[in-house]
Amino acid sequence: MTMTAPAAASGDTVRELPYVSAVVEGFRQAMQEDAGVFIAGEDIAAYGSVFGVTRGLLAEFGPERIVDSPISEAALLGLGIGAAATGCRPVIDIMFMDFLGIAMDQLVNQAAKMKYMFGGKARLPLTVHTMAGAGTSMAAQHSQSLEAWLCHIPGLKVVMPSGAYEAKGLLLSAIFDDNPVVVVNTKTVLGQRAHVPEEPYRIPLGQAAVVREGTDVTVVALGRMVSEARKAAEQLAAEDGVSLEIVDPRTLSPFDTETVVASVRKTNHCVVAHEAVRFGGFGGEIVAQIQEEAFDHLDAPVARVGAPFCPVPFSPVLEQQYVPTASWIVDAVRRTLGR
Amino acid sequence: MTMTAPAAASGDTVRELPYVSAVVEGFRQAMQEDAGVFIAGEDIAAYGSVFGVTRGLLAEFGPERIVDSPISEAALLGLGIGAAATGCRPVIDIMFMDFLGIAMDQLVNQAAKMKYMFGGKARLPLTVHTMAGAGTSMAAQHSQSLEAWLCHIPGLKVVMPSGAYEAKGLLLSAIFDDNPVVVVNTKTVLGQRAHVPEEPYRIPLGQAAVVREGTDVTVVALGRMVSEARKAAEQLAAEDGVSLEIVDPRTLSPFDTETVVASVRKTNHCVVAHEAVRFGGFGGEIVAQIQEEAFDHLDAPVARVGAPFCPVPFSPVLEQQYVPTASWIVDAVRRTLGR
Amino acid sequence: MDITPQVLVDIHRRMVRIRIFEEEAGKLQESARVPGALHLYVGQEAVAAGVCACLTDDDQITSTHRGHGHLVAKGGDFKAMYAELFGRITGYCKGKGGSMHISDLTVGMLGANGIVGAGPPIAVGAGFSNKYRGTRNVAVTFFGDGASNEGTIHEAANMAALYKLPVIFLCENNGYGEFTAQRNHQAIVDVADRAAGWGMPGVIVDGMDAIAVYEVASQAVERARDGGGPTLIEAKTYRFYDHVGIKGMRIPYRSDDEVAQWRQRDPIALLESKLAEAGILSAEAARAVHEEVAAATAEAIAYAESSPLPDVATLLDDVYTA
Amino acid sequence: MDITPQVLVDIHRRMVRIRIFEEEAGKLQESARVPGALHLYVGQEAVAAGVCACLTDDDQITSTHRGHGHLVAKGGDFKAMYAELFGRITGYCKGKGGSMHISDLTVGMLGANGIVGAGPPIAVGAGFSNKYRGTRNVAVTFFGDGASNEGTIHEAANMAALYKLPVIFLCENNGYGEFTAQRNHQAIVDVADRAAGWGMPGVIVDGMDAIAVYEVASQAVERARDGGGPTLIEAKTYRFYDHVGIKGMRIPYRSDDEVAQWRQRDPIALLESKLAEAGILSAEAARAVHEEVAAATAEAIAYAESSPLPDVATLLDDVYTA
Ligand SMILES: Cc1ncc(C[n+]2csc(CCOP(=O)(O)OP(=O)(O)O)c2C)c(N)n1
Ligand SMILES: Cc1ncc(C[n+]2csc(CCOP(=O)(O)OP(=O)(O)O)c2C)c(N)n1
Ligand SMILES: [Mg+2]
Ligand SMILES: [Mg+2]
Repeated sequence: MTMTAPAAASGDTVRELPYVSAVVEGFRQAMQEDAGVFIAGEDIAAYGSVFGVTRGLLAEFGPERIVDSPISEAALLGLGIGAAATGCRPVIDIMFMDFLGIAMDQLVNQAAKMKYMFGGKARLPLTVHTMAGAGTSMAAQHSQSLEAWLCHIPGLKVVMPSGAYEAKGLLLSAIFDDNPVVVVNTKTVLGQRAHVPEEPYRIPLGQAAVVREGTDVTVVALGRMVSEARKAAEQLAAEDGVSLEIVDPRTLSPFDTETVVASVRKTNHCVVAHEAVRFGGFGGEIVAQIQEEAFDHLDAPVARVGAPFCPVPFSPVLEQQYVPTASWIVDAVRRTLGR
Repeated sequence: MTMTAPAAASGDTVRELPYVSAVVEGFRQAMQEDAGVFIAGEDIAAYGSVFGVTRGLLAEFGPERIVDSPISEAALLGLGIGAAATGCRPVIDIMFMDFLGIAMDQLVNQAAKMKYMFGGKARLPLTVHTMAGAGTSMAAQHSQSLEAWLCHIPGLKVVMPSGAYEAKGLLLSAIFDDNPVVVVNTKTVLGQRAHVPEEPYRIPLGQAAVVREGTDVTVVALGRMVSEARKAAEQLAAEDGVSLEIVDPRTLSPFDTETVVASVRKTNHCVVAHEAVRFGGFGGEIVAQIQEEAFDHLDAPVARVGAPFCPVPFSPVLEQQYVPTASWIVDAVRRTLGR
Repeated sequence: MDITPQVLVDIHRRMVRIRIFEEEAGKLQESARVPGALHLYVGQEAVAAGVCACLTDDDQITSTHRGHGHLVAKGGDFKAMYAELFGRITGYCKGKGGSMHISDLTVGMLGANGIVGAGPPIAVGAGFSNKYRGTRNVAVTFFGDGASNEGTIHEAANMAALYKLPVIFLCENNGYGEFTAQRNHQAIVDVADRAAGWGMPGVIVDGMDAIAVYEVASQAVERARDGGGPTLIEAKTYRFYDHVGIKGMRIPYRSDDEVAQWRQRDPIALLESKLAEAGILSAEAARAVHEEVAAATAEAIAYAESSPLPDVATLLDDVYTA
Repeated sequence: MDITPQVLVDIHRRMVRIRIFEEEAGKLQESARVPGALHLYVGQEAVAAGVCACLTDDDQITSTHRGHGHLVAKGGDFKAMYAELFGRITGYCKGKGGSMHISDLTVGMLGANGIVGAGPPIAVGAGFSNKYRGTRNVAVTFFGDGASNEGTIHEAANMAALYKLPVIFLCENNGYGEFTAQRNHQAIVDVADRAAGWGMPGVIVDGMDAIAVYEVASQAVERARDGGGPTLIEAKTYRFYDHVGIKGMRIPYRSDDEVAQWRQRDPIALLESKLAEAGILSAEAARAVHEEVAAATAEAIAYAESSPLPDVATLLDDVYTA
C-alpha cells in the first residue's frame, strides 16, 4: 500500500486545483516532457473538449499535437494503436465512456492483445481517456460507468481517479506506461478541488491507497465513490461512533489485492462501492478476492453498493434514486454491522 | 429451481442429438411456429453457418427468412433492432462472440435500453445468437467468452446452454421472449450428444437446474463447464468419496440466486466455474451473491475456476494450459475441502 | 411536379410548429426550467417538414440527438413532448428518456438518439421489416454531416442498397459537427458523393427550400415504396442556434456573418413569401398559424410543467417486457 | 513507366516465394501437421508482391486473416513463419499468434488480423505516425472486398483523406467474402467507386498483372510520400483455393469453370512469360528460382517442425510491457 494523497504530495505550497484543471495540467506536462505525446479526440482542439480537459492545449502545442477527430470512434482508437505501435505515445479521448461500445473491437481485440499475439514483440504506449458517471440528466447513453468491461480484458490497464490529485498523478503514469491504459474520469466531480502539486508527479499504477484510516469497517470505494465514502465516514463517526477505513484502489487493473485485504483483516468488515451497476460490476471481483483472502477475518458478508439494475433515467427525480451516494454507503455499513 | 434435463424431457423415445443439431432444430421449430421469425448473419444461408447451426434452413425457409449479411456486424445488429421494434421476431447470428466488440453500441446502447428510454413503449423480441469458447487453435480473436460484458447491462437477458437439451430449450425461450436475449453457445461442445425431445419444448429463462444432486460441495458451472463438472464429480466420487452437487444456471441474466444459494446452504461449500477469464468474470457476481445470502453456511471461501489472465494463445500446448477443464474443478474442490 | 395547396399549407404548419416548439424549448433550457441538454432544430425546419409530409404514421423515421424537429414533423404531440423535456410522468417516455430519447412509436418515430450514427442501422431494420411484412412503408433515417463519418452509416447504406430496402438516407448537412466545420471532419464537400459507392442514387437539395425538399423526398419515397431501393438525399441546411441550446458558444467557431447570411434564407420566411405570391397562404393566414401554434405551445408547456413527476417507485419498471 | 530488370526479377521472386510457401503450408494443414485454420493467398501473389516491391522495411503494412502472402512479400523469414504456423517457440510470435496473427514489426508488417476490417484504422495510425515523426514512410492497408463493407474502412478512409495521411488503401477484390459472392454482399461492382466519397483517388488494376500492380502502387506511394495523401487501389484478383485451406468447400459456391478461367491467368505464369519475352528472365532462370525457393522452404519446414514447443511456464508472459 502507499500513503494517502495529501501525504504523498511533496510541495510545501498547498495549491488547490479543480479536478478538470489537474487533468489539463497532466496532459500539458506529459506533452512538454515527451514530443511523442499527442492527443486526438472529438472537439478537443479549438473547443478544448466538452468537459474542458484539453482547454488551452491547442494554443500551446498546435494542431499537429492536439488533433480534432471526425466522429469516428473506431478509427480514432485505431489511430492511437497504429501510432503507438510505430513510435508515438498517443492519448485518445473518447468523449463519453458510453461511446466505447463503438470502439470496443479496436480496444479489446487489437490494443489489448497485440503484444501477446505478437509474442511480446509489440510495445503499445497508448492512453485512452474517457468520462464516466451519471447525475447530469444526460440519460441512458451519456451516463454509464463501464469499467467492469475493461477490467475483464487481459492486456489493458484501468485506472479510476477519485479526485484532482489522483487524476493528475494517475494520468501521467498512464501516459508514460508502455501499455494500453484506460483512464476513467468522472464528469460529476470535475469541479472538486484538492491539493495538486505543481511538479509532474506520478502515482504508480497498481497501488491502492488507504485514504482514511479507521478501525471498524473497510470501504473499498472506486472513483467518485471515494468522496462519498468520506462523507459517509463523517456521518458514521458522528452518529454511530463507527470508524471507517477507506481504501481507494486507484488502479482497478492490475488490482492491489494486498492493500485491500490487509485493511479487511484489520476491520473484519467490508463494503465495496462503485457507481456502476451493481450486478456484474467490478465489485463482484473485489468481493470474491476478499472472501478468498480474508475469509476467516470476515465477521459479516462483504456488502456491495452500486447502481440499480436499470438504464440511467433522465428525470432528475428518478436519477437521484439511481446514483449511489454517501447515504447508500452509510446504510450498507450499518447493515454490515447488524444495526 | 427446476429439475435436471433428462427428467424434464417428456418423450418416451430417448432420441439423442448432437448440440449443433439441437440448435438447428430449435431454429427450425421457431420459424415454423412464427412467420415473423427470420435469421440474419454471415454465411448462414447457402453455407449453413461456419458452425453448421443453420444448415438446411435455407432450403426449407428460403432467402427471405434465412438472410446472408455483408460483413457489417453493427448494421447487422441494427437490422435486428429495427425489425424487432416494427413487428418481426428476428434472430441475429454473430459468428464468433469475439466480433461482438464491433456491435456493442447497437447491442448495449440501443437494443438493451430502447424500451426503458421510451418509457416502456417499445417491445424488442430480438435474439442474438453467438459462439464462445477456446480450444480450437483459433487464437486470441476467435476464442473469447465475454458473457460478463452482457450480464452487466440492464435490458439484456443472457443464456448459456450447457448441452444439446439446454441449447434447444433455451433457444426457443429466447426467441419467443419479448426482450433482447443473447444466446451464448460454445463451439467446442457442438458435437456433444444428449437426449433432445422432438417437440418444441422451452426451458424457462431465469431458472437454474440442479443437474446432479450431491451433498459435499456445490459446483456452479456455466455453459461448457457443466460437462467438465460432471467429469470432476465422477473422479471425486471415485477417488475422494466426495459428492458434488452441480448447478447449471442456464440463464445468467436474470440470475437464479435462489437455486444456487439453496444448494450452498445444503453443502456449505462452493466452487464457481466458467471458461471466461477468471478476473472480472461473471463468477465474481455469483460469489458475491452467495456470500451475501449464505454467509453463515459457508465452511470455506467460495472458489472460482476460470481462464488465466492472458489472451488466448495459439499454440496447442499453451492453449491446453489456458482452457479450464474438469481437473481444475477437482483441484478447486479439494482446496475448498482443505485437502 | 405540382403540389396541392393542402400539402403546402400542411408543410408550412409543420415548420411553424417546429420553430415555435424549439424557440420555447430553448427559453425553457436557458431559464433552467427543464433539465439536461437540448439540441435545437431551428433553421432546419424545411428538411423535417418537407420529408415527413411525404410519410404516413406507418412509415418510420429514426432521428438523432437533434430530434424534437423530427418528432414534431412526424406528428408529435406538444403536451407529451414538453412533458418529456420536463421529465414528467405524462411525457412520451414517462420522463425516462428526455430530449435525447424522445419518441413516439405510434407515429413511426423510432426515437431521438444520443449516439451519433446509431439511427441508420435501426432504420435499415425497419425498412427490412416493411419489406418482410409485405407493406409499402418506408423508413427514413435522418443523420448529420458529422454522423456521415461513422462506420454505421456505411454499413447500413451498403446493406440497404444490397437488399433494395425502402430506406431513405437523409443527411442534414448543416456544415458542422458540434463545433467542427465540415472541412475539418471530411475531405469532401458533398456527402451525396458517397451514394455511388453504396450503389444508390444521391441527390442534393436546398435544405432551406421546403418545396424542393418535398419534391426530392416524395420522388425517393415513391421509388422506395415501389421496390426501387434506397436513396441518399443531402439537404444543405444550417442551424441558427448553438450546438446545444440557443447561445453560449464557448468559441467563435462560426462567424456572425455566416449566421446572418443563412438567416437571410430563413426557411419559414422563404416558404411564406412563396405561398403568399401563389395566393395559397396570405400573410394574415400565416400569422394566424403562428398565433394558433403559439397558443397551443403555451398550453402544452403549462400542462407539462404542472404534470406530476414520475413516482420514484417506478425506477425499475420498463426495463423488460414481462 | 519503365521498371528496371532488377525490380521485375525481385517481384517475380516475391511471388514465387509466396506461392511455394502457401502450397506447402496448405499441405501441412491438410495433413494436420499444423493446427488451426490457414487462409491461403495462392492466386493473389501479384498484389502483395507488386505493392511491397514499392516499400522499404520502414514502410508499414496492415494485413488480414489471409496474411502469409503479405508477410512473405514484405520480407518475412520462412523459418520464423513456418515455426509460427507450427506453434513453436522459434516462431515470429513464439507460437502465441499463429497464422492469423503472424507479424514482423522489424519489416513493418503490423500483423495479420483475425478481425475483418480491423487493419485500416491501425494503418491510419501508422500513417499518422509517419507524418507526425516527419518521415517519408507510407502505410499500406490490405483488405478484401468483403471487408470493404465494415464501418472501420469508411471511418479510416475518411480520416486518412482528411489528414492527407500517407496511407494506401489496397482492396484485394477476389470476388468473395468467405462463401458469399460480391454481388451478394454489396450493390456495387467496383469498390474503387467508394474513393470519391472519401475524397481520395480510386484506381482499378488487374490484380493478376504484377507489373500493372507495381505501377499503380508506386505512383500512389510516391504521391503519399510527397504529402499528396491517400489513394484507394482496387486490385481485381482471385483466390485459387478455398476460403480456408486448399479444398473442402462444403458447397459449390463458385463453379469449377470460374476457377479454371482465373487459373488461366495465373499471375506467376503471366509474369514469367513477359519476363522471358523481354529477355529479362529465361524459363531456366525462372525454374531455378522455383527450385531455390522450394529448397529453402523444405529446409524452413524441417527447422520449424523440429523446433521446441513453447514452455508452458511462459503462458502469462508477453501480456504487458514491464
Ligand atoms: C458516438 C457519438 N460520438 C460523439 C457524440 C457527441 N456528439 C453529439 S452531437 C455531435 C455532433 C453531431 O454532428 P452532426 O452529425 O453533423 O449533427 P448536428 O449536431 O450538426 O445536427 C457529437 C460529436 C455522440 N453523441 N455520439
Ligand atoms: C469482424 C469479423 N467478421 C467476420 C469474420 C469471419 N470472416 C473471416 S474471413 C471472412 C471473409 C472476408 O472476406 P474478404 O474481406 O473479401 O477477404 P478474403 O477472405 O476474400 O481474402 C469472414 C466473414 C471475421 N473474422 N471478423
Ligand atoms: Mg451537422
Ligand atoms: Mg474477398
